[in-house]
Amino acid sequence: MKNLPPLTPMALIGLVGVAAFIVLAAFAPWLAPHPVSEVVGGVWDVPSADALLGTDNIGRDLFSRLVWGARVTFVIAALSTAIAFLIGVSLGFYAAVRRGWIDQILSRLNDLMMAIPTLIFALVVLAVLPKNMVVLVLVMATLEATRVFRVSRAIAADLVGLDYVEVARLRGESWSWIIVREILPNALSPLLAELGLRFAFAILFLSTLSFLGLGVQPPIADWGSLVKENKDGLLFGIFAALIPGAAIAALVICVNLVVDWILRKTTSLKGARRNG
Amino acid sequence: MGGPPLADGIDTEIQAMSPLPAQKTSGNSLWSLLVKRLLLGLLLLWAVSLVIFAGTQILPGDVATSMLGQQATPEAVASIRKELGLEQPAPIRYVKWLGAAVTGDFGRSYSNRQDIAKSIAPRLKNTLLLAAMAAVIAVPLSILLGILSVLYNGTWVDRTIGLVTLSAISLPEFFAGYLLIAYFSVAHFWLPSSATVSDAMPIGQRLVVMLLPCLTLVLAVLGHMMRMTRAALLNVMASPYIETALLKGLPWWRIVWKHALPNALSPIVNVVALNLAYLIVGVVVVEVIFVYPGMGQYLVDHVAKRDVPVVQAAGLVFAAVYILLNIVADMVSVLANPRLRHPR
Amino acid sequence: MPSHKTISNILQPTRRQLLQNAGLLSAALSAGGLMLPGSAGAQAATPVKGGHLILGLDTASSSDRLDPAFYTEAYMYTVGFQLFNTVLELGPDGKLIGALAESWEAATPDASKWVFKLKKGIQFHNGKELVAQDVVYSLNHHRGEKSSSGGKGQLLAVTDIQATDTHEVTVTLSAGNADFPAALVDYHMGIGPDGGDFDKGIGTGAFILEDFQPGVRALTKRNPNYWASDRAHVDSVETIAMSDATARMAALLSGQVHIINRVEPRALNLLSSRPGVQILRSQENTMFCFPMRVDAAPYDNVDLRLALKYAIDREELQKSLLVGTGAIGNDNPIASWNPYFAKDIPQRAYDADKAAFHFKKAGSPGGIQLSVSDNGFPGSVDAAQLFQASAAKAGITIDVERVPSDGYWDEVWLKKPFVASNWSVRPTADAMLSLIFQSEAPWNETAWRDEAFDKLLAAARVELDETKRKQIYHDLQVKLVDEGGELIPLFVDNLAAASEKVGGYVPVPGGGDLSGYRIAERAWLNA
Amino acid sequence: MADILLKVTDLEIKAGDATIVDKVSFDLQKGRVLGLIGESGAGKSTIGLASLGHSRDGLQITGGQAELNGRDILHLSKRDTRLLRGAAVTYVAQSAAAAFNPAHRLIDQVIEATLWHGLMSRAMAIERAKELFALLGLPDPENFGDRYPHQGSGGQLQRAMTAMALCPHPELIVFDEPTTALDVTTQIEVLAAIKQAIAKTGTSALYISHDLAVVAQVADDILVLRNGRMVERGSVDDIFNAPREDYTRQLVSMRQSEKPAREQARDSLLSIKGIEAGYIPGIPVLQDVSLDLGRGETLAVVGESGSGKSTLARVVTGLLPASSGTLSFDGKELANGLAARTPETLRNIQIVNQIPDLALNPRQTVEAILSRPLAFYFGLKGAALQSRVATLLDQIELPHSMLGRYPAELSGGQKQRICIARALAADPKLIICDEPTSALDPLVAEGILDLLMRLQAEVGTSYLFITHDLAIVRAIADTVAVMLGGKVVRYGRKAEVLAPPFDPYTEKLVASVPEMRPGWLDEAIARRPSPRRSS
Repeated sequence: MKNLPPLTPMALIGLVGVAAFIVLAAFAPWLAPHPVSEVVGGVWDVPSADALLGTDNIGRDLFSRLVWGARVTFVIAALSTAIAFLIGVSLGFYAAVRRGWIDQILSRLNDLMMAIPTLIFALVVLAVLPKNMVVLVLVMATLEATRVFRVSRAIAADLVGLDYVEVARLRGESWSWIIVREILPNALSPLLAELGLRFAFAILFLSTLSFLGLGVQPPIADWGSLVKENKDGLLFGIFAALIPGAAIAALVICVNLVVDWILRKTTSLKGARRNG
Repeated sequence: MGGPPLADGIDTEIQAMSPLPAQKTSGNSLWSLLVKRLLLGLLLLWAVSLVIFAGTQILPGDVATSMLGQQATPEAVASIRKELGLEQPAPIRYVKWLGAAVTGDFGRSYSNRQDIAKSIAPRLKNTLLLAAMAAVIAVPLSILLGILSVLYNGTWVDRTIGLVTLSAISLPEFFAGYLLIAYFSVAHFWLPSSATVSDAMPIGQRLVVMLLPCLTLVLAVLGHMMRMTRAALLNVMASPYIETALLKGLPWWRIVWKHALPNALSPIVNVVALNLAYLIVGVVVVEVIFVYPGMGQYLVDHVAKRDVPVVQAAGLVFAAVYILLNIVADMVSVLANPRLRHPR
Repeated sequence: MPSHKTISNILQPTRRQLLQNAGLLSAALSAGGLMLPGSAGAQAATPVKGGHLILGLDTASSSDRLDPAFYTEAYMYTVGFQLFNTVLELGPDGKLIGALAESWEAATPDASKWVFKLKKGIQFHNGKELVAQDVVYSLNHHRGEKSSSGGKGQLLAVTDIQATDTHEVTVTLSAGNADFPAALVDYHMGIGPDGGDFDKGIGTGAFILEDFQPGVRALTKRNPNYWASDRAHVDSVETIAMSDATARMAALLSGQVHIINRVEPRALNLLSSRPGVQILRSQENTMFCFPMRVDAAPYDNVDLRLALKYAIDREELQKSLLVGTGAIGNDNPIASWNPYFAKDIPQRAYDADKAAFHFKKAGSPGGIQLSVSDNGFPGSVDAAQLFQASAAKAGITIDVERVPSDGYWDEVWLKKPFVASNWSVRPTADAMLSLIFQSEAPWNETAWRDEAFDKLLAAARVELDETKRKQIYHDLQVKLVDEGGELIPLFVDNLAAASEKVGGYVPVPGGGDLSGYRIAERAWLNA
Repeated sequence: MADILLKVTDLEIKAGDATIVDKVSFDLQKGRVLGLIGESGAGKSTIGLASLGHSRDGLQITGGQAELNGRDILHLSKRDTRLLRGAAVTYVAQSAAAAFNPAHRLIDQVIEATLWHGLMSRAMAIERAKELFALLGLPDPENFGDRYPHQGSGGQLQRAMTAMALCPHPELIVFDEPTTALDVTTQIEVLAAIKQAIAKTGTSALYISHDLAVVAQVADDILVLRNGRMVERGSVDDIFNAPREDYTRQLVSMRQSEKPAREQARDSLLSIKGIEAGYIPGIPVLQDVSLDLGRGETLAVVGESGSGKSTLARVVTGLLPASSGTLSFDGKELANGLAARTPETLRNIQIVNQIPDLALNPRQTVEAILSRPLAFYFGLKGAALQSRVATLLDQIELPHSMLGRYPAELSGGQKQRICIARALAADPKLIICDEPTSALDPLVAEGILDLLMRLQAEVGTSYLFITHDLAIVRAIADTVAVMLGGKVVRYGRKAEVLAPPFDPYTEKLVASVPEMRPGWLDEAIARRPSPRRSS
């Protein structure tokens, strides 16, 4: 993607972290020494050659659980974020481009969605529908789509005013063409950043859902479930219990570092540059 | 839940958050503006009530049977359904429910026959109290940190603040909560791990008990607000009048404080509102971990029991809180904007 | 009746209520009672007066009510027994003892009419003296069409309750039942003043209600003129709702509460390793099981059932789920401490070959789906995963379906063919067997319908010759172990924990957790 | 010469390794005004700011000295720089509307520096401010300061900003294009005000502008800059009467071209009848506008901002449907509003916007930009497409090497040419030019105008030309409409419109256009009858 700011050390850390995560997720079958639910030792054994990070609350290899968990976490977070963007961006852009009553209706509907407490929404829906990944992803996507809509609408609204979009309209271009060719390419970098943030949020949200028991189904477990499984250990300062939570935090931090990098302002503190 | 929406430092979000979307038509006075917003809010609330009602209608499992359980003979079920007025068509029930709700009567809980308004009140009070406590700490702190990181933009101060706050939002809440417990309560007996407050409790003790959950919440919202403050300020710092101020020979702090902050208020206020709403609506996890008797736990209990009226009531209350906060935020940012305060 | 309560999960009242009743019913049947080994830390010591006792208990809900008719869980049992007394109680030895009643007897040879003589001078919290009419009123509270009391089932056989004297209550039954008195031990049978509102919490109990916030806390202070002089040692009791297991442990470890229930076996060693913590254990109090409905394919095939019984690694389950606590089950619903326990049946162990053998014999059917939620029994999800893994080694594919804890007892249990379930162990063989394996039993979770079995069971109930009786029970157990649909990998101790300052804990066999939920009036706080 | 206030020697300022200001030396005597003139990129603002010891982000002062009263101001401590700014040296920014803080009242901003530097008491400062308001001819000087920036007009704000600069009795004021953002009629007022104020207070000033005609009115001496280098320096008279450098000569000789007036109007291509239009219902921006544009001709619509000229353009394009009135184009009724128009109509009406940067999609290459209309309207592909694009480039005199470039890689003039080419690509009958040159440097602008004229001669396109600049009108128009407050106040063939007898507004307009000679302003002021209104 064009015009990204130069790489900073922080950004590098972030990129490496995210990359590592994706690699874990992608190559889980090859990286994980043990199957997800194989018991290899006692409860919360200390790290050993066989269990690199020690064992979990029922003696399964924590490292393997983490690796597999990375996969689940990634798939769900990525899918839900992707869907959220598909919905949010297209609607948001459409609203911004069409303006007028279409914009009003879409925006008010979005306000409505956002006014419904996330928690109640998740609880009710996840209680109503069978608990499987599809539902989970869809619920998360719906909730995130509202935020994406809001942001992408704002981004597009700025661009729509620009002359080159007007010129395209004057030419008689279709809405889809204007959105895809005139607006999207210029909205990429803020959208990319938003994507990162939404992804990070999805990870946290998923882990919360799992913590509430609304989340991922066994035998697989996302990182949130891992934290939940091992939470008792935290009280007794069990090393293994710290890892999943730390992993989530680290990942989210890395994503944010990347985002910050993408968003890095070139405008200065001392005033925008004007000609002269 | 799941942490407040992390959308840090995006101009676009700043704009997304700018008050009074579209209708920046000056000329209309503040009052008419306020009224307009309130009406809009009410409308929204009404729409929400519709959605919530509809949503709760599709909760699985028949209330009556799940109440009677194994003793659910058809007659018994029928009588219960009658008693609960379930035999009426949904629209009628909706109208009745809404009619009562506006008078503050949320009906009685299916599961324990108690007046919902009465049982919600103390829970809501607790939730608001905790939220307020967290806000009182988090809001000034985050804004202060935001200002600092702008003052020292690009220096190690800025970077440290950024990293710390970032780490704070990156910790899953429940994880952070348990860590705090493990350290402050179990490892050292400094602070109580559970926050079962009651009205009998002296205020001092109450605050102590609430400290850990409060701290957890602060961690959760601090980053978002700080980063938004910083972004908004930086945004403003790019405007010509900042250069003007600079060329007046004003010191940096005065420029940030007097010239940048007032113009960055609107996005800041809005992100604050967003996070306050989160503090009130999204704290169930914290309430569970710290055994805090707030709305969230109450709600979850009753969702589980298919206690439709309670879910509806709670949903409505939460939505109202959210909407109200947004209106307040809008009005504040209007007041912060001379264009709207002093129309030509 | 442990049922791990995650905050997203709903505990279904009905089933548990009735199971409790059944449990007590049978508890009473142990009129030849036997002392269960408990492992309480501080028993012997002499009681200390005074102090503020704080309990941190699971399973409270903001929809709880003080009316005993609606108790469904340990939390309210414990609160209820602070406020209310029952006519009779279960003693530490499992025998019936008089509480509000000083004596009771069958007034007719066929035991269809019972007379209860009440102690005199017992006062309600509101100062009113206890008379027969109060008992009549309180028991009728559970009777009749409209009553949705959990105690209803107990009194179905009752045709009439009369106050035959100021302190004498006479109960008439539709048919003779030697075990009727046990019904009055039930948690729901709390006695309140005539015409009173039970939700006010006014009883004769050891403690008087100060403050009750459903799902949050209950505060009670000592009843100065409590009738039982040897109980109620502490000045006040605070019962705090703590649904999160970790939060409970944290509260105990940080000294905020004196006693917590529902300790995760996995955390046991860590917990007990902490200074100042004692474990309160009620041994083999609960049975964890995977019932298969024998009327549904593929479970209608006895070889498949055997295959699965061999395919589960009980040691591993005990190790990982119970961390060595509790005992390994042998697909036999009778607990090892039960006198009628058939010791000679060889303990079944994990055997991939045997499993594979029987599986082939059964035609290696597919579609074995195990539906679990942590509501089935705590850790049942993990257990299912381990089961899945061990079975896989025997070439048996188990598809673990995690269903919502929410509505588990409504929509999954008794409906899906292969699920997770748990039972609080009844002190007598008859209770246990007739509860789950009688053809017509409402909770016949394995759809076990066998006339011969039913006949033998009935016979045993009236068989007075111990050896014959023992033989019958033996045969029944063998049948269940070899052919039954009940896969019973584990028997579980009910684990609670307390600060070492707490004294006075005694386990009550068949009475459930925490001294039969009367911990409040039994415990004292050592300085 | 008399004592020197500011002495700049070999000033060198770099952005990275690009040199923005290259060895510039000059000095400024007390009480005199030095005009810095040059087009964008000449480095004039940078020099101006350097004399406040300030360099914008990304720029470093890498060499030379700047001495104020013999004191080096480039290497002061942060603190001393602060003490200098806003006291001894003050600054008047280009767009006062942007340079005032919207959150504070004007008075507070005007006296802020003075108070901060402790130069006078608040009361005194306020008094002084009010005097200055009066001196600068601001309305109701007593209370003017109570207004917020958004409550003042551009001209008022620009004067208020001057007052702000004068308030602390500075020794040097840096004016950075103070009138560029203003309408001509306002500009003349502000210019006069500034000139008078400087004269009265005897302050010395650096006056930065791209418009020689303007600088000539205010400055005593002029320094001509180009690409960061000094081209020529001299007194105003020298520069005008004896310019030494070609570049200077070009600057001086600008704005002379004039399109020969055609006697007779051609048959009408676009006719506008009784158009009324606006953005908010009930508040018409255009009232009863009726105009006529002949084939192959240019209709210039002239007026200041807010006169509705751009709105008119939007109505013609269809972006803004008229609330009443009719448009007819090429003999046929022109549908009111974009949606209703046929592709053919859309093709025949093209637009060239004011700011090329906004008019070109930064994510598309020149080739993509030019190809799209060809593909869209004529379905051209492959070789045909390429050759057509090539010809377009030739027509706008850009090398084919531009094809692969992105707008960011082009200069302002080149961008505008691309916009023109894009319009041409549709082979339209009418091109609406909305101030196509006002964002460009004078010389570049001239180039664009010549191009437009040539194209009209070649392909006979008609122009609806929106502008605020009478000089441009002279250069390109056949017919002229003067607009004021949404109405056409004067309309006809160029010759008639621009010749007396004038209506008052047109007269004012004509009189306000700076002429390329010193002393014009004084005469213009002298000629004006009424005492100066606030603008």
